Amino acid sequence: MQTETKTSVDQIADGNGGRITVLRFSGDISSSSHDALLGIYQTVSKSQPVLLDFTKVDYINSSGIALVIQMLMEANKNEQKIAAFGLTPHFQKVFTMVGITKYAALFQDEAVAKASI
Amino acid sequence: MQTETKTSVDQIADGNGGRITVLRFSGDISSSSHDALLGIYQTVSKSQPVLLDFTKVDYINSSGIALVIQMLMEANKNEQKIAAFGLTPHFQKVFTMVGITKYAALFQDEAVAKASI
Amino acid sequence: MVNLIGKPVELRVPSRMGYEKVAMGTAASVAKLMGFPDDRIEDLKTAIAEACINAIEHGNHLNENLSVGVTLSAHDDSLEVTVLDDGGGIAKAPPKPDIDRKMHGEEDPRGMGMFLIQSLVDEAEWVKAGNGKASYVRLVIRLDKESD
Amino acid sequence: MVNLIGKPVELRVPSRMGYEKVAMGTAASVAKLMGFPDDRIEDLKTAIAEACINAIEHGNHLNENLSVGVTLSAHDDSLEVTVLDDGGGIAKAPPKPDIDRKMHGEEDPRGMGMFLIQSLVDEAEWVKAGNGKASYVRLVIRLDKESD
Ligand SMILES: Nc1ncnc2c1ncn2[C@@H]1O[C@H](COP(=O)(O)OP(=O)(O)O)[C@@H](O)[C@H]1O
Ligand SMILES: Nc1ncnc2c1ncn2[C@@H]1O[C@H](COP(=O)(O)OP(=O)(O)O)[C@@H](O)[C@H]1O
Repeated sequence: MQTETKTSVDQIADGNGGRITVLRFSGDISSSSHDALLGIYQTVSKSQPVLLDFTKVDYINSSGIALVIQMLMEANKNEQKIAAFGLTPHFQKVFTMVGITKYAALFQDEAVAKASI
Repeated sequence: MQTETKTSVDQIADGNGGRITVLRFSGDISSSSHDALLGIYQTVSKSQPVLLDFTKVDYINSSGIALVIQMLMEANKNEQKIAAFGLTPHFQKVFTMVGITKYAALFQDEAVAKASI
Repeated sequence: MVNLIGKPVELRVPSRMGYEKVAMGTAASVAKLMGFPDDRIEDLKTAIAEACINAIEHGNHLNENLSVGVTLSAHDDSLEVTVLDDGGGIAKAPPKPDIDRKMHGEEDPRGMGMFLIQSLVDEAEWVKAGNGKASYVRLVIRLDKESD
Repeated sequence: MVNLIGKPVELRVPSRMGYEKVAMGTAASVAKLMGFPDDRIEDLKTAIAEACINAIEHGNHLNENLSVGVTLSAHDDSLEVTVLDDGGGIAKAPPKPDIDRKMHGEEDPRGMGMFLIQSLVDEAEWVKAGNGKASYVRLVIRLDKESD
Protein backbone atom coordinates (compact mmCIF):
# COMPACT_ATOMS: atom_id res chain seq x y z
CA MET A 1 0.00 0.00 0.00
CA GLN A 2 2.98 2.25 0.39
CA THR A 3 4.47 3.37 -2.90
CA GLU A 4 7.49 1.25 -3.52
CA THR A 5 10.95 2.75 -3.76
CA LYS A 6 12.77 2.34 -7.04
CA THR A 7 16.55 2.63 -7.15
CA SER A 8 18.66 2.91 -10.26
CA VAL A 9 22.43 2.66 -10.07
CA ASP A 10 24.56 4.96 -12.22
CA GLN A 11 28.30 5.31 -12.69
CA ILE A 12 29.55 8.82 -13.42
CA ALA A 13 33.03 10.32 -13.92
CA ASP A 14 34.22 12.55 -11.09
CA GLY A 15 36.09 14.83 -13.54
CA ASN A 16 39.46 13.78 -12.11
CA GLY A 17 39.79 10.38 -13.74
CA GLY A 18 37.87 8.63 -10.98
CA ARG A 19 34.36 7.28 -10.82
CA ILE A 20 31.37 7.85 -8.54
CA THR A 21 28.39 5.55 -7.94
CA VAL A 22 25.05 7.38 -7.94
CA LEU A 23 22.01 5.71 -6.34
CA ARG A 24 18.94 7.42 -7.80
CA PHE A 25 15.81 6.87 -5.72
CA SER A 26 12.23 7.48 -6.71
CA GLY A 27 8.95 6.86 -4.90
CA ASP A 28 8.81 6.89 -1.10
CA ILE A 29 11.61 6.40 1.41
CA SER A 30 9.84 4.59 4.25
CA SER A 31 9.93 1.39 6.30
CA SER A 32 9.30 -0.59 3.12
CA SER A 33 12.47 0.76 1.44
CA HIS A 34 14.90 -1.71 3.07
CA ASP A 35 15.86 -3.53 -0.11
CA ALA A 36 15.89 -0.42 -2.27
CA LEU A 37 18.36 1.23 0.11
CA LEU A 38 20.41 -1.36 2.05
CA GLY A 39 19.96 -4.19 -0.44
CA ILE A 40 21.20 -2.10 -3.35
CA TYR A 41 24.02 -0.58 -1.29
CA GLN A 42 25.41 -4.10 -0.70
CA THR A 43 25.86 -4.55 -4.43
CA VAL A 44 27.91 -1.44 -5.22
CA SER A 45 31.70 -1.08 -5.23
CA LYS A 46 33.06 -0.02 -1.86
CA SER A 47 36.18 1.54 -3.41
CA GLN A 48 34.58 4.61 -4.93
CA PRO A 49 32.39 7.40 -3.49
CA VAL A 50 28.59 7.10 -3.42
CA LEU A 51 26.06 9.86 -4.10
CA LEU A 52 22.42 9.49 -3.05
CA ASP A 53 20.06 11.23 -5.48
CA PHE A 54 16.74 12.23 -3.83
CA THR A 55 15.54 14.44 -6.69
CA LYS A 56 12.60 12.17 -7.53
CA VAL A 57 11.58 11.38 -3.95
CA ASP A 58 8.67 13.34 -2.53
CA TYR A 59 7.93 11.49 0.71
CA ILE A 60 10.45 10.50 3.37
CA ASN A 61 9.46 9.43 6.87
CA SER A 62 11.51 8.73 9.99
CA SER A 63 11.68 4.98 9.30
CA GLY A 64 13.11 5.81 5.88
CA ILE A 65 15.64 8.16 7.45
CA ALA A 66 16.64 5.31 9.79
CA LEU A 67 17.49 3.24 6.70
CA VAL A 68 19.56 6.11 5.31
CA ILE A 69 21.44 6.20 8.65
CA GLN A 70 22.07 2.46 8.39
CA MET A 71 23.52 3.01 4.94
CA LEU A 72 25.79 5.73 6.30
CA MET A 73 26.91 3.31 9.04
CA GLU A 74 27.88 0.78 6.38
CA ALA A 75 29.72 3.41 4.35
CA ASN A 76 31.48 4.59 7.51
CA LYS A 77 32.67 1.03 8.26
CA ASN A 78 33.93 0.75 4.69
CA GLU A 79 35.61 4.17 4.94
CA GLN A 80 33.65 5.11 1.88
CA LYS A 81 32.76 8.72 1.06
CA ILE A 82 29.00 9.26 0.85
CA ALA A 83 26.88 12.37 0.24
CA ALA A 84 23.38 13.28 -0.89
CA PHE A 85 21.73 15.75 -3.25
CA GLY A 86 18.31 16.69 -4.57
CA LEU A 87 16.53 16.94 -1.20
CA THR A 88 13.85 19.62 -0.96
CA PRO A 89 14.58 22.47 1.48
CA HIS A 90 12.13 20.82 3.91
CA PHE A 91 13.96 17.48 3.92
CA GLN A 92 17.36 19.20 4.05
CA LYS A 93 16.06 20.76 7.26
CA VAL A 94 14.78 17.40 8.56
CA PHE A 95 18.08 15.62 7.75
CA THR A 96 19.95 18.44 9.51
CA MET A 97 17.66 18.18 12.58
CA VAL A 98 18.47 14.51 13.09
CA GLY A 99 22.22 15.15 12.63
CA ILE A 100 22.79 13.28 9.38
CA THR A 101 24.82 16.22 8.04
CA LYS A 102 27.61 15.26 10.48
CA TYR A 103 28.19 12.06 8.43
CA ALA A 104 27.04 12.99 4.93
CA ALA A 105 27.12 16.34 3.17
CA LEU A 106 23.90 17.51 1.48
CA PHE A 107 24.39 19.20 -1.88
CA GLN A 108 21.92 21.19 -3.92
CA ASP A 109 22.31 19.25 -7.15
CA GLU A 110 24.37 16.63 -8.94
CA ALA A 111 26.92 19.06 -10.42
CA VAL A 112 27.82 20.53 -7.04
CA ALA A 113 27.80 17.11 -5.38
CA LYS A 114 30.10 15.62 -8.01
CA ALA A 115 32.54 18.51 -7.78
CA SER A 116 32.59 18.53 -3.98
CA ILE A 117 32.68 14.91 -2.85
CA MET B 1 -12.70 31.46 3.45
CA GLN B 2 -12.40 30.86 -0.25
CA THR B 3 -9.16 32.13 -1.72
CA GLU B 4 -9.94 35.42 -3.37
CA THR B 5 -9.47 35.92 -7.09
CA LYS B 6 -6.98 38.54 -8.18
CA THR B 7 -7.25 40.04 -11.64
CA SER B 8 -4.64 42.19 -13.32
CA VAL B 9 -5.40 43.99 -16.56
CA ASP B 10 -2.71 44.15 -19.27
CA GLN B 11 -2.64 45.75 -22.70
CA ILE B 12 -0.58 43.95 -25.32
CA ALA B 13 0.08 44.59 -29.03
CA ASP B 14 -1.57 42.11 -31.38
CA GLY B 15 1.38 42.31 -33.83
CA ASN B 16 -0.82 43.97 -36.47
CA GLY B 17 -0.94 47.47 -35.06
CA GLY B 18 -3.93 46.70 -32.85
CA ARG B 19 -4.18 46.09 -29.13
CA ILE B 20 -5.57 43.30 -26.98
CA THR B 21 -6.75 43.46 -23.37
CA VAL B 22 -5.51 40.55 -21.25
CA LEU B 23 -7.27 39.76 -17.97
CA ARG B 24 -4.85 37.73 -15.88
CA PHE B 25 -6.53 35.80 -13.08
CA SER B 26 -4.93 34.18 -10.07
CA GLY B 27 -6.37 32.37 -7.06
CA ASP B 28 -9.70 30.56 -7.36
CA ILE B 29 -12.49 31.04 -9.87
CA SER B 30 -15.59 30.36 -7.77
CA SER B 31 -18.87 31.93 -6.61
CA SER B 32 -16.85 34.62 -4.82
CA SER B 33 -15.18 35.77 -8.07
CA HIS B 34 -18.04 37.99 -9.26
CA ASP B 35 -16.16 41.31 -8.96
CA ALA B 36 -12.86 39.88 -10.18
CA LEU B 37 -14.54 38.65 -13.36
CA LEU B 38 -17.67 40.65 -14.20
CA GLY B 39 -16.69 43.79 -12.27
CA ILE B 40 -13.33 44.04 -14.01
CA TYR B 41 -14.84 43.18 -17.41
CA GLN B 42 -17.11 46.26 -17.11
CA THR B 43 -14.04 48.50 -16.92
CA VAL B 44 -12.23 47.37 -20.07
CA SER B 45 -12.53 48.80 -23.56
CA LYS B 46 -15.22 47.06 -25.61
CA SER B 47 -13.55 47.96 -28.92
CA GLN B 48 -10.61 45.57 -28.74
CA PRO B 49 -10.37 41.79 -28.20
CA VAL B 50 -10.08 40.30 -24.71
CA LEU B 51 -7.93 37.35 -23.65
CA LEU B 52 -8.55 35.53 -20.37
CA ASP B 53 -5.32 34.24 -18.82
CA PHE B 54 -5.90 31.24 -16.51
CA THR B 55 -2.21 30.31 -16.16
CA LYS B 56 -2.12 31.10 -12.44
CA VAL B 57 -5.50 29.63 -11.55
CA ASP B 58 -5.51 26.16 -10.02
CA TYR B 59 -9.12 25.81 -8.85
CA ILE B 60 -12.24 26.49 -10.90
CA ASN B 61 -15.70 25.27 -9.90
CA SER B 62 -19.02 25.30 -11.72
CA SER B 63 -20.13 28.58 -10.10
CA GLY B 64 -16.91 30.14 -11.38
CA ILE B 65 -17.58 28.75 -14.85
CA ALA B 66 -21.05 30.33 -14.70
CA LEU B 67 -19.34 33.70 -14.17
CA VAL B 68 -17.11 33.05 -17.19
CA ILE B 69 -20.24 32.29 -19.22
CA GLN B 70 -21.79 35.59 -18.06
CA MET B 71 -18.65 37.38 -19.24
CA LEU B 72 -18.94 35.66 -22.62
CA MET B 73 -22.60 36.79 -22.80
CA GLU B 74 -21.50 40.40 -22.24
CA ALA B 75 -18.76 40.10 -24.85
CA ASN B 76 -21.24 38.53 -27.25
CA LYS B 77 -23.64 41.46 -26.77
CA ASN B 78 -20.78 43.88 -27.42
CA GLU B 79 -19.68 41.86 -30.47
CA GLN B 80 -16.29 41.68 -28.84
CA LYS B 81 -13.82 38.87 -29.60
CA ILE B 82 -12.94 36.87 -26.49
CA ALA B 83 -10.75 33.81 -25.97
CA ALA B 84 -8.88 32.06 -23.16
CA PHE B 85 -5.47 30.49 -22.60
CA GLY B 86 -3.44 28.84 -19.85
CA LEU B 87 -6.09 26.33 -18.75
CA THR B 88 -4.76 22.95 -17.60
CA PRO B 89 -5.73 19.97 -19.80
CA HIS B 90 -8.30 19.05 -17.14
CA PHE B 91 -10.04 22.43 -17.25
CA GLN B 92 -9.81 22.56 -21.05
CA LYS B 93 -11.79 19.32 -20.93
CA VAL B 94 -14.29 20.73 -18.42
CA PHE B 95 -14.79 23.95 -20.44
CA THR B 96 -15.32 21.81 -23.53
CA MET B 97 -17.86 19.59 -21.72
CA VAL B 98 -20.07 22.55 -20.84
CA GLY B 99 -19.83 23.94 -24.38
CA ILE B 100 -17.87 27.13 -23.72
CA THR B 101 -15.64 26.38 -26.70
CA LYS B 102 -18.57 27.25 -28.97
CA TYR B 103 -18.29 30.89 -27.84
CA ALA B 104 -14.63 31.26 -26.87
CA ALA B 105 -11.56 29.52 -28.29
CA LEU B 106 -9.15 27.95 -25.80
CA PHE B 107 -5.47 28.39 -26.65
CA GLN B 108 -2.45 26.70 -25.15
CA ASP B 109 -0.51 29.84 -24.29
CA GLU B 110 -0.38 33.58 -24.75
CA ALA B 111 1.70 33.54 -27.95
CA VAL B 112 -0.75 31.26 -29.77
CA ALA B 113 -3.76 33.13 -28.35
CA LYS B 114 -2.36 36.51 -29.44
CA ALA B 115 -1.60 35.26 -32.95
CA SER B 116 -4.97 33.56 -33.39
CA ILE B 117 -7.60 35.88 -31.93
CA MET C 1 -1.74 -3.20 -7.59
CA VAL C 2 -1.78 -3.35 -3.83
CA ASN C 3 -4.97 -4.47 -2.16
CA LEU C 4 -6.57 -1.55 -0.36
CA ILE C 5 -9.87 -3.17 0.49
CA GLY C 6 -10.77 -2.50 4.09
CA LYS C 7 -12.39 0.15 6.20
CA PRO C 8 -13.33 3.31 4.32
CA VAL C 9 -11.67 6.64 4.89
CA GLU C 10 -14.16 9.00 6.54
CA LEU C 11 -14.09 12.79 6.47
CA ARG C 12 -16.37 15.43 7.95
CA VAL C 13 -16.05 19.09 7.00
CA PRO C 14 -18.06 22.12 8.14
CA SER C 15 -20.74 23.45 5.77
CA ARG C 16 -18.78 26.44 4.61
CA MET C 17 -17.77 27.32 1.06
CA GLY C 18 -14.11 26.56 0.53
CA TYR C 19 -14.08 23.37 2.62
CA GLU C 20 -14.79 21.38 -0.53
CA LYS C 21 -11.06 21.83 -1.11
CA VAL C 22 -10.32 19.74 1.99
CA ALA C 23 -12.42 16.93 0.52
CA MET C 24 -10.51 17.34 -2.75
CA GLY C 25 -7.18 17.00 -0.93
CA THR C 26 -8.30 13.91 0.99
CA ALA C 27 -9.79 12.23 -2.07
CA ALA C 28 -6.72 12.99 -4.18
CA SER C 29 -4.48 11.37 -1.54
CA VAL C 30 -6.61 8.21 -1.43
CA ALA C 31 -6.74 7.98 -5.22
CA LYS C 32 -2.97 8.48 -5.43
CA LEU C 33 -2.41 5.66 -2.89
CA MET C 34 -4.62 3.43 -5.06
CA GLY C 35 -2.55 4.20 -8.13
CA PHE C 36 -5.00 6.33 -10.13
CA PRO C 37 -3.36 8.30 -12.97
CA ASP C 38 -3.13 12.07 -12.54
CA ASP C 39 -5.86 12.94 -15.06
CA ARG C 40 -8.39 10.68 -13.31
CA ILE C 41 -7.43 12.25 -9.99
CA GLU C 42 -8.29 15.65 -11.49
CA ASP C 43 -11.67 14.29 -12.65
CA LEU C 44 -12.34 12.92 -9.17
CA LYS C 45 -11.33 16.19 -7.49
CA THR C 46 -13.74 18.25 -9.59
CA ALA C 47 -16.58 15.74 -9.09
CA ILE C 48 -16.07 15.69 -5.31
CA ALA C 49 -15.77 19.48 -5.15
CA GLU C 50 -19.11 19.89 -6.96
CA ALA C 51 -20.80 17.26 -4.76
CA CYS C 52 -19.52 18.97 -1.59
CA ILE C 53 -20.53 22.44 -2.80
CA ASN C 54 -24.06 21.15 -3.44
CA ALA C 55 -24.17 19.47 -0.01
CA ILE C 56 -22.95 22.68 1.65
CA GLU C 57 -25.24 25.01 -0.32
CA HIS C 58 -28.40 23.10 -1.24
CA GLY C 59 -28.32 20.29 1.35
CA ASN C 60 -27.14 22.06 4.50
CA HIS C 61 -28.05 25.62 3.42
CA LEU C 62 -24.64 26.93 4.56
CA ASN C 63 -25.53 26.10 8.19
CA GLU C 64 -22.10 25.80 9.76
CA ASN C 65 -23.42 23.72 12.62
CA LEU C 66 -23.98 20.94 10.11
CA SER C 67 -21.17 18.90 8.61
CA VAL C 68 -20.79 17.36 5.19
CA GLY C 69 -19.71 13.71 5.42
CA VAL C 70 -17.47 12.10 2.84
CA THR C 71 -16.58 8.40 2.74
CA LEU C 72 -13.97 6.96 0.41
CA SER C 73 -14.04 3.17 -0.01
CA ALA C 74 -11.23 1.53 -1.93
CA HIS C 75 -12.32 -1.52 -3.89
CA ASP C 76 -10.20 -3.80 -6.03
CA ASP C 77 -10.64 -1.84 -9.22
CA SER C 78 -12.56 1.26 -8.18
CA LEU C 79 -12.97 4.00 -5.62
CA GLU C 80 -16.47 4.56 -4.25
CA VAL C 81 -17.30 7.92 -2.73
CA THR C 82 -20.36 9.15 -0.86
CA VAL C 83 -21.03 12.79 -0.01
CA LEU C 84 -23.71 13.13 2.65
CA ASP C 85 -25.75 16.14 3.79
CA ASP C 86 -28.70 16.76 6.12
CA GLY C 87 -31.12 17.99 3.46
CA GLY C 88 -34.02 16.50 1.55
CA GLY C 89 -32.11 15.68 -1.63
CA ILE C 90 -32.76 16.83 -5.16
CA ALA C 91 -36.37 17.53 -6.13
CA LYS C 92 -35.93 16.63 -9.78
CA ALA C 93 -32.95 16.05 -12.00
CA PRO C 94 -31.86 19.33 -13.62
CA PRO C 95 -31.76 19.55 -17.44
CA LYS C 96 -28.44 18.99 -19.19
CA PRO C 97 -26.87 22.45 -19.48
CA ASP C 98 -27.41 24.04 -22.89
CA ILE C 99 -24.74 26.61 -23.66
CA ASP C 100 -26.82 28.28 -26.39
CA ARG C 101 -29.75 28.79 -24.04
CA LYS C 102 -27.40 30.08 -21.38
CA MET C 103 -25.74 32.50 -23.81
CA HIS C 104 -29.14 33.83 -24.83
CA GLY C 105 -30.34 34.29 -21.27
CA GLU C 106 -32.97 31.56 -21.58
CA GLU C 107 -31.37 29.40 -18.89
CA ASP C 108 -29.59 30.17 -15.59
CA PRO C 109 -25.84 30.44 -16.27
CA ARG C 110 -25.39 28.13 -13.27
CA GLY C 111 -26.69 24.55 -12.99
CA MET C 112 -23.65 22.66 -14.27
CA GLY C 113 -22.49 20.87 -11.12
CA MET C 114 -24.48 17.64 -11.42
CA PHE C 115 -23.77 17.48 -15.15
CA LEU C 116 -20.03 17.76 -14.51
CA ILE C 117 -20.18 15.09 -11.79
CA GLN C 118 -21.97 12.70 -14.14
CA SER C 119 -19.59 13.46 -16.98
CA LEU C 120 -16.40 13.04 -14.95
CA VAL C 121 -17.00 9.82 -12.99
CA ASP C 122 -18.12 6.35 -14.05
CA GLU C 123 -21.23 6.15 -11.86
CA ALA C 124 -23.22 8.85 -10.06
CA GLU C 125 -26.40 8.28 -8.09
CA TRP C 126 -28.36 10.74 -5.91
CA VAL C 127 -30.16 9.14 -2.99
CA LYS C 128 -32.68 10.46 -0.46
CA ALA C 129 -32.12 8.93 2.96
CA GLY C 130 -33.14 9.20 6.59
CA ASN C 131 -36.83 9.96 5.93
CA GLY C 132 -36.12 13.22 4.13
CA LYS C 133 -33.57 14.27 6.74
CA ALA C 134 -30.49 13.26 4.78
CA SER C 135 -29.33 12.84 1.21
CA TYR C 136 -26.18 11.60 -0.40
CA VAL C 137 -24.58 11.25 -3.78
CA ARG C 138 -22.68 8.05 -4.49
CA LEU C 139 -19.86 8.21 -7.02
CA VAL C 140 -17.75 5.44 -8.49
CA ILE C 141 -14.55 6.00 -10.40
CA ARG C 142 -12.83 2.98 -11.92
CA LEU C 143 -9.12 2.32 -12.03
CA ASP C 144 -9.02 0.73 -15.47
CA LYS C 145 -11.23 3.30 -17.17
CA GLU C 146 -9.43 5.68 -19.48
CA SER C 147 -10.15 9.37 -19.02
CA ASP C 148 -12.59 10.67 -21.64
CA MET D 1 -7.09 36.48 7.23
CA VAL D 2 -10.50 34.91 6.96
CA ASN D 3 -12.08 33.60 10.14
CA LEU D 4 -12.18 29.83 10.04
CA ILE D 5 -13.24 29.21 13.61
CA GLY D 6 -16.01 26.67 13.70
CA LYS D 7 -16.47 22.93 13.71
CA PRO D 8 -13.27 20.93 13.31
CA VAL D 9 -12.49 18.85 10.27
CA GLU D 10 -12.58 15.17 11.22
CA LEU D 11 -10.83 12.30 9.45
CA ARG D 12 -10.66 8.58 10.10
CA VAL D 13 -8.21 6.34 8.25
CA PRO D 14 -7.62 2.60 8.54
CA SER D 15 -4.57 1.44 10.56
CA ARG D 16 -2.47 0.57 7.58
CA MET D 17 0.94 1.94 6.66
CA GLY D 18 0.60 4.41 3.82
CA TYR D 19 -2.68 5.93 5.03
CA GLU D 20 -0.68 8.57 6.88
CA LYS D 21 -0.46 10.16 3.43
CA VAL D 22 -4.23 10.70 3.40
CA ALA D 23 -3.92 12.58 6.70
CA MET D 24 -1.09 14.62 5.17
CA GLY D 25 -3.29 15.54 2.20
CA THR D 26 -6.22 16.54 4.39
CA ALA D 27 -4.07 18.57 6.77
CA ALA D 28 -2.26 20.31 3.94
CA SER D 29 -5.60 21.36 2.42
CA VAL D 30 -6.85 22.79 5.73
CA ALA D 31 -3.58 24.63 6.34
CA LYS D 32 -3.66 26.03 2.81
CA LEU D 33 -7.23 27.30 3.33
CA MET D 34 -6.03 29.00 6.51
CA GLY D 35 -3.24 30.74 4.64
CA PHE D 36 -0.20 28.91 6.05
CA PRO D 37 2.99 29.42 4.00
CA ASP D 38 4.29 26.42 2.05
CA ASP D 39 7.25 25.70 4.33
CA ARG D 40 5.01 25.50 7.40
CA ILE D 41 2.66 23.20 5.50
CA GLU D 42 5.62 20.88 4.86
CA ASP D 43 6.46 20.94 8.59
CA LEU D 44 2.86 20.11 9.44
CA LYS D 45 2.71 17.29 6.89
CA THR D 46 5.78 15.57 8.30
CA ALA D 47 4.59 16.00 11.91
CA ILE D 48 1.16 14.55 11.09
CA ALA D 49 2.67 11.70 9.09
CA GLU D 50 4.88 10.70 12.04
CA ALA D 51 1.98 10.97 14.49
CA CYS D 52 -0.22 8.79 12.26
CA ILE D 53 2.51 6.21 11.71
CA ASN D 54 2.97 5.92 15.49
CA ALA D 55 -0.80 5.61 15.98
CA ILE D 56 -1.00 2.92 13.28
CA GLU D 57 2.07 0.99 14.46
CA HIS D 58 2.42 1.48 18.22
CA GLY D 59 -1.13 2.50 19.16
CA ASN D 60 -3.26 0.24 16.97
CA HIS D 61 -0.60 -2.42 16.27
CA LEU D 62 -1.46 -2.44 12.56
CA ASN D 63 -4.92 -3.84 13.34
CA GLU D 64 -6.89 -2.78 10.28
CA ASN D 65 -10.19 -3.08 12.11
CA LEU D 66 -9.14 -0.04 14.11
CA SER D 67 -9.09 3.47 12.71
CA VAL D 68 -6.80 6.36 13.43
CA GLY D 69 -8.77 9.56 14.10
CA VAL D 70 -7.50 12.97 13.12
CA THR D 71 -9.19 16.27 14.04
CA LEU D 72 -8.10 19.61 12.63
CA SER D 73 -9.40 22.69 14.45
CA ALA D 74 -8.80 26.08 12.90
CA HIS D 75 -8.29 28.83 15.46
CA ASP D 76 -7.69 32.52 14.85
CA ASP D 77 -3.92 32.25 14.68
CA SER D 78 -3.22 28.53 14.86
CA LEU D 79 -4.21 25.07 13.70
CA GLU D 80 -4.72 22.45 16.41
CA VAL D 81 -4.46 18.80 15.44
CA THR D 82 -5.17 15.63 17.41
CA VAL D 83 -4.21 12.14 16.25
CA LEU D 84 -6.07 9.48 18.19
CA ASP D 85 -5.47 5.73 18.51
CA ASP D 86 -6.87 2.86 20.60
CA GLY D 87 -3.65 2.06 22.45
CA GLY D 88 -2.26 2.77 25.90
CA GLY D 89 -0.06 5.70 24.91
CA ILE D 90 3.69 6.11 25.32
CA ALA D 91 5.28 4.40 28.31
CA LYS D 92 8.08 6.93 28.69
CA ALA D 93 9.42 9.74 26.54
CA PRO D 94 12.16 8.41 24.26
CA PRO D 95 15.63 10.01 24.45
CA LYS D 96 16.50 12.73 21.94
CA PRO D 97 18.09 10.91 19.01
CA ASP D 98 21.91 10.99 19.12
CA ILE D 99 23.41 10.56 15.68
CA ASP D 100 26.83 9.57 17.05
CA ARG D 101 25.37 6.79 19.17
CA LYS D 102 23.27 5.66 16.21
CA MET D 103 26.29 5.64 13.89
CA HIS D 104 28.24 3.56 16.41
CA GLY D 105 25.44 1.04 16.89
CA GLU D 106 24.82 2.11 20.49
CA GLU D 107 21.25 3.27 19.77
CA ASP D 108 18.45 2.00 17.52
CA PRO D 109 18.71 3.78 14.15
CA ARG D 110 14.95 4.40 14.50
CA GLY D 111 13.27 6.45 17.25
CA MET D 112 13.17 9.85 15.54
CA GLY D 113 9.43 10.32 15.02
CA MET D 114 8.50 12.05 18.27
CA PHE D 115 11.65 14.18 18.11
CA LEU D 116 10.72 15.36 14.61
CA ILE D 117 7.15 16.12 15.68
CA GLN D 118 8.38 18.21 18.60
CA SER D 119 10.93 20.00 16.42
CA LEU D 120 8.53 20.81 13.59
CA VAL D 121 5.43 22.13 15.38
CA ASP D 122 4.97 24.79 18.05
CA GLU D 123 3.34 22.55 20.68
CA ALA D 124 3.19 18.76 21.01
CA GLU D 125 1.62 16.88 23.88
CA TRP D 126 1.04 13.13 24.27
CA VAL D 127 -2.03 12.23 26.30
CA LYS D 128 -3.37 8.92 27.67
CA ALA D 129 -7.15 8.81 27.52
CA GLY D 130 -10.12 6.50 27.91
CA ASN D 131 -8.70 4.56 30.91
CA GLY D 132 -5.76 3.16 28.98
CA LYS D 133 -7.92 2.33 25.97
CA ALA D 134 -7.02 5.38 23.91
CA SER D 135 -4.21 7.84 23.45
CA TYR D 136 -3.72 10.92 21.41
CA VAL D 137 -1.11 13.45 20.50
CA ARG D 138 -2.17 17.08 20.33
CA LEU D 139 -0.20 19.38 18.03
CA VAL D 140 -0.41 23.14 17.57
CA ILE D 141 1.12 25.01 14.67
CA ARG D 142 0.90 28.79 14.68
CA LEU D 143 0.23 31.00 11.71
CA ASP D 144 2.54 33.83 12.68
CA LYS D 145 5.48 31.64 13.65
CA GLU D 146 8.37 31.63 11.19
CA SER D 147 9.69 28.25 10.15
CA ASP D 148 12.92 27.34 11.96
N1 LIG E 1 -27.24 17.89 -2.19
C1 LIG E 1 -28.33 18.50 -2.70
N2 LIG E 1 -29.41 18.71 -1.91
C2 LIG E 1 -30.52 19.34 -2.40
N3 LIG E 1 -30.61 19.77 -3.68
C3 LIG E 1 -29.57 19.60 -4.50
C4 LIG E 1 -28.37 18.95 -4.07
N4 LIG E 1 -27.52 18.92 -5.12
C5 LIG E 1 -28.14 19.52 -6.15
N5 LIG E 1 -29.38 19.94 -5.79
C6 LIG E 1 -30.40 20.63 -6.66
O1 LIG E 1 -30.07 20.41 -8.01
C7 LIG E 1 -29.84 21.66 -8.67
C8 LIG E 1 -28.75 21.53 -9.71
O2 LIG E 1 -27.50 21.37 -9.09
P1 LIG E 1 -26.19 21.65 -9.92
O3 LIG E 1 -26.29 21.00 -11.23
O4 LIG E 1 -25.02 21.23 -9.08
O5 LIG E 1 -26.16 23.22 -10.18
P2 LIG E 1 -26.21 24.47 -9.19
O6 LIG E 1 -25.73 24.00 -7.85
O7 LIG E 1 -25.30 25.46 -9.84
O8 LIG E 1 -27.63 24.93 -9.18
C9 LIG E 1 -29.52 22.65 -7.58
O9 LIG E 1 -29.84 23.97 -7.94
C10 LIG E 1 -30.40 22.12 -6.43
O10 LIG E 1 -31.70 22.57 -6.57
N1 LIG F 1 0.80 6.44 19.62
C1 LIG F 1 1.66 5.70 20.36
N2 LIG F 1 1.20 4.71 21.14
C2 LIG F 1 2.04 3.96 21.89
N3 LIG F 1 3.37 4.16 21.92
C3 LIG F 1 3.90 5.13 21.16
C4 LIG F 1 3.08 5.96 20.36
N4 LIG F 1 3.87 6.86 19.71
C5 LIG F 1 5.13 6.57 20.11
N5 LIG F 1 5.17 5.55 20.98
C6 LIG F 1 6.36 4.94 21.65
O1 LIG F 1 7.42 5.88 21.59
C7 LIG F 1 8.54 5.29 20.90
C8 LIG F 1 9.27 6.36 20.11
O2 LIG F 1 8.49 6.77 18.98
P1 LIG F 1 9.17 7.51 17.78
O3 LIG F 1 10.07 8.56 18.32
O4 LIG F 1 8.12 7.98 16.87
O5 LIG F 1 10.13 6.44 17.08
P2 LIG F 1 9.79 4.99 16.45
O6 LIG F 1 8.35 4.95 16.13
O7 LIG F 1 10.68 4.94 15.26
O8 LIG F 1 10.19 3.99 17.51
C9 LIG F 1 7.97 4.19 20.06
O9 LIG F 1 8.92 3.18 19.79
C10 LIG F 1 6.83 3.69 20.94
O10 LIG F 1 7.32 2.81 21.94
